[in-house]
Amino acid sequence: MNSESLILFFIVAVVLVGGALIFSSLVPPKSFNPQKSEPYECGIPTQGKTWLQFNVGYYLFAILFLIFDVETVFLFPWAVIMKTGGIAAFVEIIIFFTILGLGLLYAWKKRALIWE
Amino acid sequence: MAFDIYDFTSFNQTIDKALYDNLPPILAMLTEMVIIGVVFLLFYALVGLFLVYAERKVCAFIQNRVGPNRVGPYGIFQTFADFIKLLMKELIPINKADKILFNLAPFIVIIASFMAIAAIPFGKGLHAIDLNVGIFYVMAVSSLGVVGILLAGWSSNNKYSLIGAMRSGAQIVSYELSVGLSMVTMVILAGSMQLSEIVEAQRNGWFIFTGHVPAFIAFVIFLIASTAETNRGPFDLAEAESELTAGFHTEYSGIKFAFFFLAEYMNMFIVASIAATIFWGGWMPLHIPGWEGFNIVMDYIPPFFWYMGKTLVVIFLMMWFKWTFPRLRIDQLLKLEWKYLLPINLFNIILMALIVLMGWHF
Amino acid sequence: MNAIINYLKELFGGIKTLLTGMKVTGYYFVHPRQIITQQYPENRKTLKMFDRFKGEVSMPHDENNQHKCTACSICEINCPNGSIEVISKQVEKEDGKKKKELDTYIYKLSMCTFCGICIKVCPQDAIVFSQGFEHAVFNREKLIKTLNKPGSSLKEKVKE
Amino acid sequence: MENIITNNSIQQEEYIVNMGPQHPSTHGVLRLKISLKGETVENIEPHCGYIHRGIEKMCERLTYQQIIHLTDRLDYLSAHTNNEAVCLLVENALQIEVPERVKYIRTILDELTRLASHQLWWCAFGMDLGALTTYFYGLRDREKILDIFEETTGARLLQSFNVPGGLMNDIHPNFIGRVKEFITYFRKKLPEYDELLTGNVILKERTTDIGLLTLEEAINYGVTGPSGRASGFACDVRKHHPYSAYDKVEFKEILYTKGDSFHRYKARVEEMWESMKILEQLIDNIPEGDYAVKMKPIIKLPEGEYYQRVEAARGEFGVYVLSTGEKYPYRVKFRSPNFSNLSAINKLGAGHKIADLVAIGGSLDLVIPDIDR
Amino acid sequence: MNNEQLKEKIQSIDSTINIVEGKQYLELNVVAENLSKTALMLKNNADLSFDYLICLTGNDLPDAYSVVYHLESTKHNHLVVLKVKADSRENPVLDTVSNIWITADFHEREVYDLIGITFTNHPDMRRIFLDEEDWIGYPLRKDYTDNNIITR
Repeated sequence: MNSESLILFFIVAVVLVGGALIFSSLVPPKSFNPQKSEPYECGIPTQGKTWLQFNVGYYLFAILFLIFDVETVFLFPWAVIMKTGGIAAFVEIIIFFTILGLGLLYAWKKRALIWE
Repeated sequence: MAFDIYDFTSFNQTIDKALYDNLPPILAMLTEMVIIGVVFLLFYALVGLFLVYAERKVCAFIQNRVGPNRVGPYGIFQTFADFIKLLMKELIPINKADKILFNLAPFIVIIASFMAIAAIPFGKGLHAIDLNVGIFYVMAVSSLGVVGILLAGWSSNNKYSLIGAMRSGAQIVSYELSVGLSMVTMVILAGSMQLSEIVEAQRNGWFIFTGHVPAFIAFVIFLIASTAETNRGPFDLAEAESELTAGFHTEYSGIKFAFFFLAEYMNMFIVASIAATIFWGGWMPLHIPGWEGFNIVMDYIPPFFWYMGKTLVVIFLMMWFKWTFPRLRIDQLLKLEWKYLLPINLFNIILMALIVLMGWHF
Repeated sequence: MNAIINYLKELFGGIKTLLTGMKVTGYYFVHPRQIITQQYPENRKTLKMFDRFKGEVSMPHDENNQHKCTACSICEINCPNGSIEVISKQVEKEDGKKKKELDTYIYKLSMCTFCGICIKVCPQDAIVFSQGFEHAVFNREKLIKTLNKPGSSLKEKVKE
Repeated sequence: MENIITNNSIQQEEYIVNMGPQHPSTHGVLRLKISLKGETVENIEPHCGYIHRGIEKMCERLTYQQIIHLTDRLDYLSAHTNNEAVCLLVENALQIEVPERVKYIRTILDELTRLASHQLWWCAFGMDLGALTTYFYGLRDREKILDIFEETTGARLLQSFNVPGGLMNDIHPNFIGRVKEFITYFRKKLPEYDELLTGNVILKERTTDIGLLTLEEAINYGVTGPSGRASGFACDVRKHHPYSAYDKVEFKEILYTKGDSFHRYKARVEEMWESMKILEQLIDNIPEGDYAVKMKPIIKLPEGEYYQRVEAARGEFGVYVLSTGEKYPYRVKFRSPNFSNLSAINKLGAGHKIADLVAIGGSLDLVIPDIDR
Repeated sequence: MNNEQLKEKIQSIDSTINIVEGKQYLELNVVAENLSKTALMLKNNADLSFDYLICLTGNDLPDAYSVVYHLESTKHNHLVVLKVKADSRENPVLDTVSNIWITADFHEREVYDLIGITFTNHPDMRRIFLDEEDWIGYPLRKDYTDNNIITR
């Protein structure tokens, strides 16, 4: 099989979930109760809106992730030819890593790696 | 070597040829697709059911319990019964939930895990698609699942779910890196991203043995990071049952919940099979240099069993983690990644590059 | 340099404690003999409760269908929850004397807290704790029990 | 979307999450109303009363013997200790000297209760932190104690074994042997607890420096029991106001000074060792004698006020009785340790993360019926 | 300090306090307006330093609503009982001690909930157990009636 057939897997997965959902929404018995479709909050009616501006401390981590994830993508092609690339590839990657390592060190020292 | 008798390449080609010879090309292709689809669907469902059962048994034994033992001998049909029960449960609509996203989320988690399975080599020639960037593809596709988790948490209109989803976002964003980098380490050693070639490269010994210390470190990091990526074990912050009741899938009922559950186990299977492929030689049998008789016996065990065996061992390790450790807190999770795993990983890659450069590996 | 040593120390120290934990759980995984689960409904036959187990209040009857309750209602007075109700009747004896005798001894299991005061205060030891513990019923009314059997009478010896 | 952009005040809006009454980490029906800022807890407001049964009111209509079975239902994990408090109060008020045998047996059962309670706390604490296996190990060992209880008292949890003037029954002939067996068994199992959880780096990280309570605060909040002693509050009633046979045994009062979650954890684990020491000292020396003194069927306390304190598993349990000389008390008040311990939760939890709040709640070891009464 | 020394000491500081030798402990009776002052004195005096409020009980006595404070000093290990009666029977009001011993915060809410004594200056005077909105009456008062109370 060639890579176009990935679409097949996509379709099978969609059919699997969709079929089960349709089955499950038609066949099982239903009962109605106004409390049932309340969002669960330990049995207490929700106070205030759920979708507020939510303060999560991972903004910095997302930025760091972007940097390092792009780096990982760069690393893959290098990793493939490392065996044949010889000393030149090694030296180049050392330089690359030094820069990145300094970046990480900078973030570390700047206390960006602490979740607030 | 002796295990080459179990080569499925010719078998596949025979079927392929037979179909195309006897049917018009379009029909042949369709038949082929249906066969593969059905086979994989069955495989997917069976692995899912088995893993759920295995998890329950493993945790039961660890906890001095018997585990499921009522439905069928040793309770082996328990998960079947549970599946039917979940299928027959009402899907409860949630007030003010974002209906489209709420229903989309289970699709995404299942699609992500199902598509990842496509590229996994279960034996020589026994894989659906042998991509030349296989390892990259699996990593990319399996990490799509987090989108489903984020959507599920966000769309539920539930505060616990939202917090769970936010945690999950931070978590996956971080651990994606470590998974990738430890894979890079092994790609250096293998010199290829094609999964079948990586396995072939381990013909003379599994990477975990031939790769010296860096391979071992990479394996440990991969194990930790992939446990985190699948939202399991000590890293199950997104569900964090004692904190967020059930986290991102609090509001999901019936079969929708079952899909999240299934996807979790399938993700576990996928990362375990990747670990088995790139560290433990995939379907390659265990060879101990010098023990010729032993090696020959090992060769006659079909590669599929080798493959599943290794995968299950890794899965067992992950279950063992889960049932031993307390959960980490979100900031500790990030600390572990950014202050321990990432620097060690970077260092490890250089070490591995050095070893490959000097030809120190076996 | 010190920082790096500390860093490594922390790392390996941490890993070591994790492995100790895994050792414990691993030990139990490979020792299925340590399993303590009781297969409850299956082991019903062999399941033996302790003699003193406070299952439910019961009134032992001997082979002549006789009990020891004189309907003095001390248990009823002492019960903190009002779960005992002693209904007595006046019976005319052969010698013409009227005597109080037990008519029905009602025990509301649903209200009992098993404090054991009734059994401790009973002057005749007419009631005891029996060892039945399967109290689940489909209807709450079934938990209101009559302890004296139909047609039972007072034991002769106690009468004196 | 428009709404979010234009409405600036939305940032000030509190993100309120209810933890409980139906929540895995509250060990009962306690409701904590938490204001969040991201993951950080800003303010905790406990709402109790979900199982308020009016026990104090009920006691006003019950005789002293009948009160005892209600005290079981306060802190059901230290049922025996609570029973004992009422009995001691009655005995002290009537100036009845109970036989030595009763004192010894009561003390042994006290310590077994404490062990059982701490075991359950240990497993629940592990579970709060996400280590689910601890739950089964703890329960497995607790089962042995419950069996001992069941054999002697007839009940596993709510024993009501004490009566004013002594005990319901004499101990079962197997009792001493079983307790000894348990001690040897548990001395082997307790180190496993340490291996699995105490030493674990994740637990240490999760609990160290979390929920700090200084000595002054502990006293001010009235946080007693192991939680208070972790802050250095020497509040062990067994040591400072000995009752029953506690003046005859040697034991350490576990005191730490730091007062964080980890030391509250540690204090309890160490107390288990101490409890076993006490058991070992007493179990071989139970004197012969009666198991109860004869009491009048109707107990009337002389007019006046009485207060009796005992050390339950979670702290100081007190009974206050105002008697008018009737057979019913005029007023009964139970000073439940958890009620005071709960009041410190805002102090402990504010500023930490949700996960820490769960750890703090676990380390305080709250039993909700005791709070609500 | 034993009870006698304690009595002398307290008497020497504030002679208005009526000290009674109780069954177990010294009982200090103070009038409602002196409560805050006395409580503060008991806590802050170096020789007394009653820093630990063990128990706070509200009582519905036949003549008045009263509150009983069991106080202990963790430094000197002595214990007294402080008693105070609310002036009014219709609208019992007392000063709070929650600014002196924080643990009184919850206990006073409990007393308010069950006996109905209002504490002034309390930071959060709401019911603690019963429903704020729809519970009528104060259950621990002697005249409280409810259909479910079993009377013998």
